[in-house]
Amino acid sequence: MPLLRFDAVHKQYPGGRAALQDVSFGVEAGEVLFVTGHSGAGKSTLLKLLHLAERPDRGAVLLEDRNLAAVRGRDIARYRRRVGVVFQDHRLLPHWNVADNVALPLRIASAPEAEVLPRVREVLGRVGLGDRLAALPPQLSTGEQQRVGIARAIVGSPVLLVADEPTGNLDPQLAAEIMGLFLELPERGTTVLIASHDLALIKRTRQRTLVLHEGRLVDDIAAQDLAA
Amino acid sequence: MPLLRFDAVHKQYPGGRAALQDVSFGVEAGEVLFVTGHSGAGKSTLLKLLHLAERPDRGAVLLEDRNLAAVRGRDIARYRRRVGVVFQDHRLLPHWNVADNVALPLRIASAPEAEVLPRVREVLGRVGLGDRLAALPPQLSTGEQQRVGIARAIVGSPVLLVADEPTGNLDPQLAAEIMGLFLELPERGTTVLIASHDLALIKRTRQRTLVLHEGRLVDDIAAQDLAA
Amino acid sequence: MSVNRSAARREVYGGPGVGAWGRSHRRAFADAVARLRVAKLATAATLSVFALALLLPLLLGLFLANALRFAGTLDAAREISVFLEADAKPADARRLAEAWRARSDVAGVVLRTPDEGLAEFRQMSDLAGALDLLDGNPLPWVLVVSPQEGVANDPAALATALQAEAGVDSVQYDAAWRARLDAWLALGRRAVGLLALLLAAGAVLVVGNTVRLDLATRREEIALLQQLGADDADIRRPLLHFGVLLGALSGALALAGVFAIGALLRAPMAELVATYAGGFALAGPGVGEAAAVLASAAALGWLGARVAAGHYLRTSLPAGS
Amino acid sequence: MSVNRSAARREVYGGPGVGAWGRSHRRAFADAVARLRVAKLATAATLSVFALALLLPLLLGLFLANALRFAGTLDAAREISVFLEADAKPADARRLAEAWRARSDVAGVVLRTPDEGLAEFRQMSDLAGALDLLDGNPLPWVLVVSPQEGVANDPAALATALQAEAGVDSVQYDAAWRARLDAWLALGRRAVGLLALLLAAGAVLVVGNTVRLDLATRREEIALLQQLGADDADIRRPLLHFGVLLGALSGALALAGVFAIGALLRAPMAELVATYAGGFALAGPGVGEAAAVLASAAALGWLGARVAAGHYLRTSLPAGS
Ligand SMILES: Nc1ncnc2c1ncn2[C@@H]1O[C@H](COP(=O)(O)OP(=O)(O)OP(=O)(O)O)[C@@H](O)[C@H]1O
Ligand SMILES: Nc1ncnc2c1ncn2[C@@H]1O[C@H](COP(=O)(O)OP(=O)(O)OP(=O)(O)O)[C@@H](O)[C@H]1O
Ligand SMILES: [Mg+2]
Ligand SMILES: [Mg+2]
Repeated sequence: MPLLRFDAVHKQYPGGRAALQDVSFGVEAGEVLFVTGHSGAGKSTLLKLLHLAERPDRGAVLLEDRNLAAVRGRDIARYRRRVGVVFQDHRLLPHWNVADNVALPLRIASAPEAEVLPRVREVLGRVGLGDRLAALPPQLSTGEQQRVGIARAIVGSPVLLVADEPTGNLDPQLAAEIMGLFLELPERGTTVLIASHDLALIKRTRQRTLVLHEGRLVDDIAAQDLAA
Repeated sequence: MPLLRFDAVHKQYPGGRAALQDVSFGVEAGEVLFVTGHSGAGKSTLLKLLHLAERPDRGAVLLEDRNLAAVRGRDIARYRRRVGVVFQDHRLLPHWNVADNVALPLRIASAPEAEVLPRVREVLGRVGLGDRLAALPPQLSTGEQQRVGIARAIVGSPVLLVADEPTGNLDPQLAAEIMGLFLELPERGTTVLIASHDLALIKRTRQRTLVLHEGRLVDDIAAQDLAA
Repeated sequence: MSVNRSAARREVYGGPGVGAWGRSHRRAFADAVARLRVAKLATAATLSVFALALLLPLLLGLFLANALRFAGTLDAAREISVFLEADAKPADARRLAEAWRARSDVAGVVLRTPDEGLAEFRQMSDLAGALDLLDGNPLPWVLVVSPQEGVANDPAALATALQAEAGVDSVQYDAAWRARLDAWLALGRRAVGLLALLLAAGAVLVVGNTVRLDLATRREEIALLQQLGADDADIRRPLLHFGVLLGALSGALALAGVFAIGALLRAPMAELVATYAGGFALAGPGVGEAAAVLASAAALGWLGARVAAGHYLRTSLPAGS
Repeated sequence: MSVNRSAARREVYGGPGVGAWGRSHRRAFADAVARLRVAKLATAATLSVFALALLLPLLLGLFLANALRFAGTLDAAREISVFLEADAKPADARRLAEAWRARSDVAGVVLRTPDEGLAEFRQMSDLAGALDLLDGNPLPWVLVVSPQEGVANDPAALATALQAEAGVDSVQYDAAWRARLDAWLALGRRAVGLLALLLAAGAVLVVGNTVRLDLATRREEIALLQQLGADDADIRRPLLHFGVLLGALSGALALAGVFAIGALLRAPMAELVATYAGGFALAGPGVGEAAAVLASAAALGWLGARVAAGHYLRTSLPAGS
């Protein structure tokens, strides 16, 4: 039984073309999966359905066999606490320092304060920003901000991590390091979906890859079929 | 005589490490120049000095032999109208549609209204968004937003274009198309500086490239020396 | 697997345990204080507007309370003056007073001798000088009767009844003056009611508007918190703390304003009191009233924050909710 | 090269030509209207607060104007009543009145016959019934003298001087009542001054605060415009249009409020007037005054926007400026 299933999902924005058309696939627990495609192909839309920033028009998205369409009202907040998100535009709070930004998901979940800082230190260390806890986001370079966003997404050990272009502002070497970090997450119980247009990176990382084209799932390449 | 000259430029943010240290180089009118380096190397800082979003601590930046340190007060606005900027974080006005966002520099310069729309249409067509004039930025994919930002930067035919990671959210094919667009700008009287971490793209584009490392200019590679 | 994983999560989150509630309130309060401190000027402006919205109804209320105390003297106009015949004896006058005090439609009777009448006359009117030209005291005994208040009692009927009694020469009851006073009081009451309504609406509007605009500047922050799993209560909590803090501080400011204005008015008030025989001191708010003002201001702040936050959460639901 | 290039640019920009100024103002006005229309609820709230800040001083001003008209009657208390001797002839009285009118410290003299005096007496006092007991009219001729206002003139000295004249029996000048009235007027004037000051401060604060918060929500937009080469005037222009629009609309709202409140007060006012012989109608603002209110509200909106925008531009200079 897959952890996550898309079942003939269709999404059309008001007044726009169809952003997703008849998309179906399944993801096993512990997988690391890429979603790729041209600009405007529907990658972000697909990920947004997973943290309930958007809803499908037709079809169903199921997590642990639960239809996300049934998650409504108060349950939305509870559901979102189980999903880590790396936003394509980072979305850090500019007046909060790096440590407080990363600690947000823990504090929203009312974690004991004593456990917050050590955990924040640890994940910031893992993205190479262990010495920038007190900096404010506007004082960081864009790549640094992106890494803070990654740290915030993984700090709460979510069941599912959805990352939208998490290496769009990183140089190839740093991108590879961050990918290494994502590849370790399944050991900690997190399944990972990454949207990326960086084909070179995808090829190097060698994981299963979905290819979107104008909202349609046109390819589903198994890890072993990716040319090195 | 170079159009642009950096003379032993040093920039340190309050409470931070030096973002730029002793950087000197010259750019001829009509060049297309890349600036590359790791995340946090100082690429954005270098470009910010050019549209006066930051000021150097020591050293001088000269455009057309005029020291930018002398541009103060009311002259700042006038100066900025001559420089096109692609921001690393796009910065579109979310409540204005695509056409109005792109028209901004023309309207700030009080261009006659009759000339605005045709010009806007033209540049949006050149970035592949000729059919999205009425869309609002939040209705665009990130790559589409980035292209709107590029259209806005070139609409006013600036003397100098500084573009910060203009292809960070674009797939390789689209990135190559946008680079082609940048390469045509010198013919229209615009000199171009592009910050990018995408080494593959830089190699393919084959233009002069500055390499920053922890704020220092460590390499200045002429176009012909770039391996294909 | 999912059992293991949620156990691991509970370790990190601490679960919705005993400490969670206190923790989230402590954090919300710290956040509210931080909001106030970050933008000192903005806070000052907001506080001033809020305090002003509180100050005006406070001043109005105090003015009213003082005016009503003062207006007590106006009740004299409701009295019925009964003039006895010129040859009436003191004993007759006392007997009549005694008898009338027992009537159910009479609240009280005051006896005035002809000498008292002349003295009062002299003080009241600028024509009194003319009385000096008269020989002796032509004034009769007067009984001043206060009618019992109440719908069932008609002072005009009482006046007629008294006129009919033996020994009574004439009765003076100024119906016109009384109607005039009632009209003034009705006008005053309606004007004050309108003003109070306006000011109450103003206070609510100011508080709501302030919180609404505070929310508008935090739109993105709130959207992000929601996307990271904050629920409505999480969003509301620091705002409510903020509203209460803002309200209490504004209330304190408004009280300070009331006392300052009281101090400024003391000089002309003292002048006024000096010319009044009775003496009349301006009454400020007491300790209990001050505490009530603070509490209501805090409550108003809470309410404004609650309403604005509620409206915000209802109208700007994060996409997909 | 640079010549060519700037020529090309002038083609695109049109240069700072004749049409540029009008264009930028038309755009700024359209932008201001758009601001109002985008957020209907926000606009309504802001307008209400602004209108309320205008309405209160307006009501206060009208109340004061009406009260002053009414208080004119109180001036009677400043008059000096001169009683002529009992045997004075009408010709004597007229001669004295003529002579006194010529004095520099006298503003006017009114002559009252003994009959008029009695009639007035009867109306004024609740002891007047006693006068019916008298035979004939014991009242003398009275000259009512209004002292000339001004620091140099002392009504008390005038009273003494008139007392010394031939044919004058006595002079009535109630110094205590006059002092009391002056004290009341001083108190009233000080209270009204304070309130007006508070309300003026309130109006300015509300406008400034509204524009300040509007600016805060547009912080990023403004920073971007600056980065794209907009100068301070470009940033300010739509805000000033916005302020004027907001002010004018609020002024209209406040005027509507004044007329509505006037309508509500008409009923008790009519009741009041019915009991008054003289008649007294509540005066509302006229067309000229309404226009003045609108203009000042627009000016206030402009000023608030100007101050807030100036403060904003001074304190949040884009990096590097
Ligand atoms: N406003 C600021 N205040 C303090 N430090 C800053 C500020 N802006 C940038 N920095 C620091 O200066 C260094 C250079 O930043 P810069 O943005 O120029 O890097 P970059 O080369 O553009 O990186 P990226 O590829 O991640 O965008 C970084 O270490 C960053 O943290
Ligand atoms: N809120 C919206 N309203 C209307 N259209 C939208 C909205 N969001 C996205 N779209 C459109 O849907 C299509 C898919 O968008 P999406 O953001 O999923 O693309 P993407 O694959 O993530 O692209 P990119 O690589 O540029 O980020 C695009 O054509 C976009 O313009
Ligand atoms: Mg996307
Ligand atoms: Mg950068």
